[in-house]
Amino acid sequence: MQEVATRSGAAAAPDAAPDAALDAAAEAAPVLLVAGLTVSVRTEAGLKPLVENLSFTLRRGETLAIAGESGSGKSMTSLAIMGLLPPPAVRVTAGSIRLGQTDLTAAPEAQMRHVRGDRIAMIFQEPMTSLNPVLTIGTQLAEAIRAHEPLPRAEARRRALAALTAVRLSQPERRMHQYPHELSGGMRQRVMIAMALALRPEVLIADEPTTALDVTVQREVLDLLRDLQRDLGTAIILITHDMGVVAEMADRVIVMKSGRMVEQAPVRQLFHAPTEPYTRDLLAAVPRMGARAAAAAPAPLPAAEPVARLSDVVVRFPVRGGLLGRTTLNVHAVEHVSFDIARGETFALVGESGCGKSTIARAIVGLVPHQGQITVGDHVLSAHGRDAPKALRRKVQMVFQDPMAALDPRMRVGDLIAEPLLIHGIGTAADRRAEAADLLRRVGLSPDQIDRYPHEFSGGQRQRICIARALALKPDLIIADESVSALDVSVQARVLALLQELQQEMGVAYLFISHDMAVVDSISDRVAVMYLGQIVEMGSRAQVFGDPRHPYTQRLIEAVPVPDPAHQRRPSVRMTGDLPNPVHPVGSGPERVILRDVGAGHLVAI
Amino acid sequence: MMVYVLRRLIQSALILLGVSFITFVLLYVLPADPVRQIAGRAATAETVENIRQQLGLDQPLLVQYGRYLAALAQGDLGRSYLQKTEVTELILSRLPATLQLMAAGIVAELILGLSMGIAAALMRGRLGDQLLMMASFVTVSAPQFVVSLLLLYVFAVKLGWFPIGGYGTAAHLVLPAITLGILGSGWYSRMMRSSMTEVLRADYIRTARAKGLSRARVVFGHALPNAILPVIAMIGIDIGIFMGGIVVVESVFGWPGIGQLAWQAIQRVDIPIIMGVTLVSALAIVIGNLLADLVAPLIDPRIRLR
Amino acid sequence: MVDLPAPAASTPKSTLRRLGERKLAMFGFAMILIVVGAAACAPLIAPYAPEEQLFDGLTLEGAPLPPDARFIMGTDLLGRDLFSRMLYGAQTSLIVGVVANGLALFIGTLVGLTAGFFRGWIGATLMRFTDLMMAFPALLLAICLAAIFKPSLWIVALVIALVNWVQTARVIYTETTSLAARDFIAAERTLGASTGRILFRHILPHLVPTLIVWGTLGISTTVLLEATLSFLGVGVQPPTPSWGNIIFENQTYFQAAPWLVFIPGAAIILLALAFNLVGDALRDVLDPTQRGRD
Amino acid sequence: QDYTPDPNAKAGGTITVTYKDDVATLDPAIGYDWQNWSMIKSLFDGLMDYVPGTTTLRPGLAESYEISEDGLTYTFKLRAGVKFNNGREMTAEDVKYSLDRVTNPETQSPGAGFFGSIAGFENAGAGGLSGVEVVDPLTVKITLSRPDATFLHVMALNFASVVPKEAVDAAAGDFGKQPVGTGAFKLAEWTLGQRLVFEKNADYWREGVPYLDGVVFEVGQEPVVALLRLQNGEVDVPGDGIPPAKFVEVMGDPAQAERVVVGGQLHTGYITLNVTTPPFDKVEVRKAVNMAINKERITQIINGRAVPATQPLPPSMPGYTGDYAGYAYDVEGAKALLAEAGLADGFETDLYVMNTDPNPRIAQAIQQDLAAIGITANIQSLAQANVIEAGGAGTAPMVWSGGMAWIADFPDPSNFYGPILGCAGAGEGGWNWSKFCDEALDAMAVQADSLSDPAQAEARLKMWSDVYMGVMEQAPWVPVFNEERYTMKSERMGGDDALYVDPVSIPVNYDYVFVK
Ligand SMILES: Nc1ncnc2c1ncn2[C@@H]1O[C@H](COP(=O)(O)OP(=O)(O)OP(=O)(O)O)[C@@H](O)[C@H]1O
Ligand SMILES: Nc1ncnc2c1ncn2[C@@H]1O[C@H](COP(=O)(O)OP(=O)(O)OP(=O)(O)O)[C@@H](O)[C@H]1O
Ligand SMILES: [Mg+2]
Ligand SMILES: [Mg+2]
Repeated sequence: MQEVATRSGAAAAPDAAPDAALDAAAEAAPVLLVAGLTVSVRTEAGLKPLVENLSFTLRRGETLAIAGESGSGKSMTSLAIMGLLPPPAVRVTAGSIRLGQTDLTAAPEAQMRHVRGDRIAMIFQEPMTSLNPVLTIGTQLAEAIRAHEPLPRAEARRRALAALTAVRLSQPERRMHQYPHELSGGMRQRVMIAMALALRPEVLIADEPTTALDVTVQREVLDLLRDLQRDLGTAIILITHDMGVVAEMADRVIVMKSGRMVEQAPVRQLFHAPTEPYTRDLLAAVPRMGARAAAAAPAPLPAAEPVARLSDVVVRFPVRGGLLGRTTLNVHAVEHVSFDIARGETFALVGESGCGKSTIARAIVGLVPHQGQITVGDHVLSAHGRDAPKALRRKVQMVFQDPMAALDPRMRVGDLIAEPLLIHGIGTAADRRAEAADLLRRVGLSPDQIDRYPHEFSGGQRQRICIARALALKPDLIIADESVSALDVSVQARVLALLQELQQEMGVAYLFISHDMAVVDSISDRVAVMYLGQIVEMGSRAQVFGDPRHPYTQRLIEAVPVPDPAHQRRPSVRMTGDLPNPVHPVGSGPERVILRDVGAGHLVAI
Repeated sequence: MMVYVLRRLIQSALILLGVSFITFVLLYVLPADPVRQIAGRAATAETVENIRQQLGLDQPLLVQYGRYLAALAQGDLGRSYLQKTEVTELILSRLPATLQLMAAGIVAELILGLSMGIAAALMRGRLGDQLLMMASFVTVSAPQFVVSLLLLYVFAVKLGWFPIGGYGTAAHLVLPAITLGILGSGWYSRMMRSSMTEVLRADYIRTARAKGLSRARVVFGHALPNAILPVIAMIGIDIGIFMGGIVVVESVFGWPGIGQLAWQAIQRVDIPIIMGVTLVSALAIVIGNLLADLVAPLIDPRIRLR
Repeated sequence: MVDLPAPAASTPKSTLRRLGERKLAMFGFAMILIVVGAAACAPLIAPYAPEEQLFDGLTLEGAPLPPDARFIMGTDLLGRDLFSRMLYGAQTSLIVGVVANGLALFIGTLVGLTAGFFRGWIGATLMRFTDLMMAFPALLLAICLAAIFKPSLWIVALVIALVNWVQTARVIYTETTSLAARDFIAAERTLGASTGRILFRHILPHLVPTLIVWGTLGISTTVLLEATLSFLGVGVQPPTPSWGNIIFENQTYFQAAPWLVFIPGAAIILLALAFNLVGDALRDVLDPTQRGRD
Repeated sequence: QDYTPDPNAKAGGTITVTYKDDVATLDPAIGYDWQNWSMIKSLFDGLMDYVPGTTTLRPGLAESYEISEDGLTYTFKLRAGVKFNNGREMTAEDVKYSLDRVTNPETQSPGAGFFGSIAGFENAGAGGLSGVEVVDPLTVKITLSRPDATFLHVMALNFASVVPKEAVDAAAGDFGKQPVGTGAFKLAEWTLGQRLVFEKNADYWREGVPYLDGVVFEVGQEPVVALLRLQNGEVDVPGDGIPPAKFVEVMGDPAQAERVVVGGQLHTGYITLNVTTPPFDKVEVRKAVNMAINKERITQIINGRAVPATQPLPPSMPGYTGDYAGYAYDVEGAKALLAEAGLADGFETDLYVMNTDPNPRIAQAIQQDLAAIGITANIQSLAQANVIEAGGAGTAPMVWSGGMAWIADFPDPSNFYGPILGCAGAGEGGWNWSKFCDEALDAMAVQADSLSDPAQAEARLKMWSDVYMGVMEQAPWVPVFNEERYTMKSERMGGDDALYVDPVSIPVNYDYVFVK
């Protein structure tokens, strides 16, 4: 089911406040006043400030964006406002946070409890883990309402349902009884917004509300936030590192770096005339769609022997059931996918979450069993996965989606990087250590960090460690699965540059997996767009981005936020339906799409 | 769900079969002759042989086991050698008492262990936490007999709050159940502390606090259901350990349960009773595990039964 | 060439040093040393032979003597010096608590690890076997095993290990299955790491905290299980003392002669606690992600 | 007649007795532990009986009896009008049925062997005993195959109790749970594992008894707890006695000590020395062991609850040799004897013992005594069944008998010989754990038991005394001590002290005690 509404349409929430009554005086009155805020952590070496001397005001109905690189203290600021700084090490050491007449830094816990949710609500960075997995959506919404208003349970649930309807979640009655794991990330984020909506707070803090989401879903969530603000006059603090989101949403922007405010300005001014060099760097690092379009000619299809060739690859995950544990259903993760990756090229896979991108990657390194044929170099992979020969392992390396999860937290990075050499019996211990140090230097890290542990690095640094590790064996193909998605723009730019540099130097080919269209646009030679396990469009970067033919490709490109506040977005179509489902009973499956060449190797599904 | 239970029951039956076989073999090679005990001190060699034949104990091991299984299939656990009574009757007459005590004991264990664990997690790193963890060690290391007798002495004899042992009313149940609870609480409190500590760091706890919920609601409504999962799996494991404690507690409190029956039977090599009790306790463990597995998805909807 | 810091070989020292900075851990370590020392030097320290029934160690009515200047821990029901028995008993209890418990931990880890990592039929078989063992009353198994072999300290230790591994196996199994599904294990696979390497270099270190919890709690339970077995006549035979069997021999006398029960009881608790303090500290020190936190 | 009832005795009241172990059975043909022994005595009667509190025989269900000249035929005249609990009158048929039943191998009676002197015992089975004849409804004639001086005692054993056939048949194998007898009490309630309630038999054929309205047996009670309950006034008699852990406390408190009745009992605790395995095949070694044991010290360890023993028979047993001093405690002498046997350096051996307190402690005392003369005895402290197995199989060089020790079935010297010292018990699996078998002594024992004429009683006892002296000469045992009975009772319990240490009814004679 799809419910369609235009962005400018009057689909107001049932509890909509009179937006017409917003008078200028009220708009000018600050609801939140932060002055000289300093948040410090107690360490062995004494107090260390995480946020220093931060001051800003927030007015009614205004959206204030806080941007800045990872670790610059954005989340700490918001947690300080909520009074939820992680005890006992981190606390507010100076400054004040005034909400109306109350100083939140001095308020006792009991009073804070009434402020939280009721007057200030927060949407957290991680939609996947921010809802309690063992309580139903309905319960979690209703209890939030009942915590601030003495309503009977049934009434609270009615209000919760209304809030779910207001965020345009499909089948809201059913959602009330569902658990978080039964909902997709985007749906969960809507639930979080519904919670804020139901509580009608004066201030809403949204900490990276869309980072983990697909572009299309991100679009939806941003629209919702805007509706909410318009209808209720809520003041929003929007924390993000995505300059595209900032440009679209914010009235004013604060740029932070290492706990300090670097620049504060209205959004247009910031984008057009940034005063600080740091801000300029930040803006320069933002990948822009089409920025490279003119620069590069359509890449000639390399005639060289491909490093990897997939023909008609199918991956299904059986779902077992019944008394004998027979397979009753299959998850059709990858369906009839064929493509080649040529030596030295960057081949990108794009598509929404769950469309099967990672599964393809895993099939190529032999982590999942597949049907069809995968050829790496001149070696055909055995269909049941796992026992690929060591020699093959040297040819293909993978950089996993989540760098923290992909590194054994109990090993030193030097050992981690040297491990592939050790496994393949290359060199002596000293050689390997020297090689590891060299690789660290190559990826832009200092060799004296060789004896540190993964958790002692930032996310971007960890991703570089993973890349160094993948490089150790000098493979022909590196699979980079969402390798830059979790990084902030500046780091992202650095990692992308590194990848390109290495490619030029070593002639390695990349299978680059991402849902971020702008990034893909800036790095790839060829692109394949996946939808529900199948490729729906494939061609050179210029073909796919310059002349998208498939409606799905068009929608993906359309949804990308443009980092320019002047940009006017066309009213887009809102989708609220369930995620398309790749699960089918045994024997049946999705309809197979057929690709047609529309010219110069540009394949499109019909 | 039904299919799952059915499959698990079939598995359980196989486990029970295995248990019965191992027990049978072990008892067979045990250096003690039950016939001697039956025949008495004045018996002649012929009498002994006669009795051996009557009981079928002269047959090869596998024949004996086959007979046992055949009878078992009809719900017949055989007759006690020394008491000359149906083992089924002996066990059934004592089972309710043991089940009662077990249920109450596990509840007491959970209440004590969980509250200690939660309290320790909330006070993590502080003195109270350390004292509670010390207490958990004391309960794990304390000799069961001494603890039972000490509690009986203080609360029944000296203070007169409870009857001095015996069975029947709820008042009789309190003290033995608390004793079992104290003895078993250490394991639970340690597990609860670590799982609670972990859960309290989770994002959704921060969300719950951000909603302005009360501390009690956050701890008991949000953290507890998540933290309790590993503990539930522990209950399944624990029932086996629990059986050991029950023997001692039953004997000190004069609780007419299976434990005492088993103890006597072991001392006297009354094989049919030992077999019967072993099977019943294995059944209890298997069912306990099954229940634990069935309860888990009720608490955590992400867990699917497979 | 870049200047490399000295290779990580210096880490054991720094591990020890970090351990040394923790007062509680040092306290626990000292206690363990004292117990080990007492056990090792028992013949030198003990004022009497452990089995010597002193003529004046009992009252005329045959009651044991409470602690005094001569018998600093009192005497037992046969007029033996409890202090001497505690010293010698430390030998037995250490062997049972450390060796038997360690062996149980080892078997449990091996089974749980193998079953959790190699799902398939190996895993299924091992886990069904574990289920079977779990359903089997442990005490009965211990009694039968010990009765079949001739009781001796090492047999008892072995029997305890054969009975006690089950719970560990279960817990380790669950953890291993979840670890095996983690990305960094998949990453190791793509590097071509051998199974042994994945198991021992990457999975095992993550099981250390669990092993420490079960290992330290296991100390008291195995020491007490040894006593139960002795009591049933299938354990260490009298007059060999162990802390557990001193308690069991005398437990009905806990009112008439409390020192006979509470002194060995306290010793067991302290031993377990000492190992736990060291274990906890070791876990924190070994876990790099815990560093700097508290 | 032979017992003067207590003039203060009052009828009425119910008492509570506790036991640790559950009662196994109340079938008189099967019950053979000291726990159900006295219960069965109160539920059933045999032809013969004992004067309460003594070891003197008196007629029971038999009004009178006659013994033929040759001592081979016993004719019992039954009392008229004795009724079973089920209301039916008891007849001579019931007597025959009961004896047939107990000797039938199908019954698996552990006491069948006692009836070995009745003619036709060897062929006993479904057909019954040929030696037992019903003369008329109130007369039974029993023919023996050999003279048996102990026969009247045998007829007083629980195994000889008279039971009604229809009740046994009706119970279909569960007679032990649904007993019907002619006794002073009948079973009113039995909740397995919890309690048994005996209720007064109002129709009891003995006038005036029992005094009590009922007896409640609570089972599953730890002795220490039972004593606490006694001190709290909830229990009248702790059936397992005063636990060792509480003994000093109780005896040290005059108020409690006053309620403890002390008496002898027909018990001997001994060490068996396996005469078939070296080095115990040498009599010097056995004597040396006898001399090495410090019996005084062992009695001290069990808080003086026994007297040192000199010979197999306990002092209160007829036939006890009063002027025999036994082997004196003499370490040097023992060493000398060992040296004489060529074992001056001692040797290593195993001492088996049952694992319940105080037996392992006693074994350790023995161990220390043996160590003093150079013998290293390794203790094997095992469950009862395992010790019995090792003793019977002859694999145990030494066994301490405590916990499984001989308490006489009836007060006659012969009862300490056959199964435990005679050749009959020396075979594989027999209870003669020292495997001692002396044909000459066996012959003498048979001869003594054939002196069934009451006139020859004196000569018979002398002969038994000689048998036991002969045994001591060869020293297959070390008699260590004779245990005393210490029965504790509540304040309200009345009746002669002797009833509380009744030699055949442990812990008390329920038929004659009363509530004050
Ligand atoms: N519990 C903590 N104890 C000590 N330091 C912490 C803690 N949590 C975060 N920090 C540190 O505080 C700093 C600011 O963190 P914060 O989470 O506010 O960053 P951020 O700007 O939100 O980054 P991101 O974009 O990655 O979310 C970081 O350097 C981080 O290492
Ligand atoms: N081991 C598995 N068992 C069952 N289903 C699986 C398994 N792994 C993946 N799937 C399913 O296969 C589908 C494709 O998953 P995949 O991880 O390849 O998606 P993706 O495109 O990488 O998504 P994302 O962008 O979120 O990483 C999803 O529906 C997923 O739920
Ligand atoms: Mg953040
Ligand atoms: Mg993926």
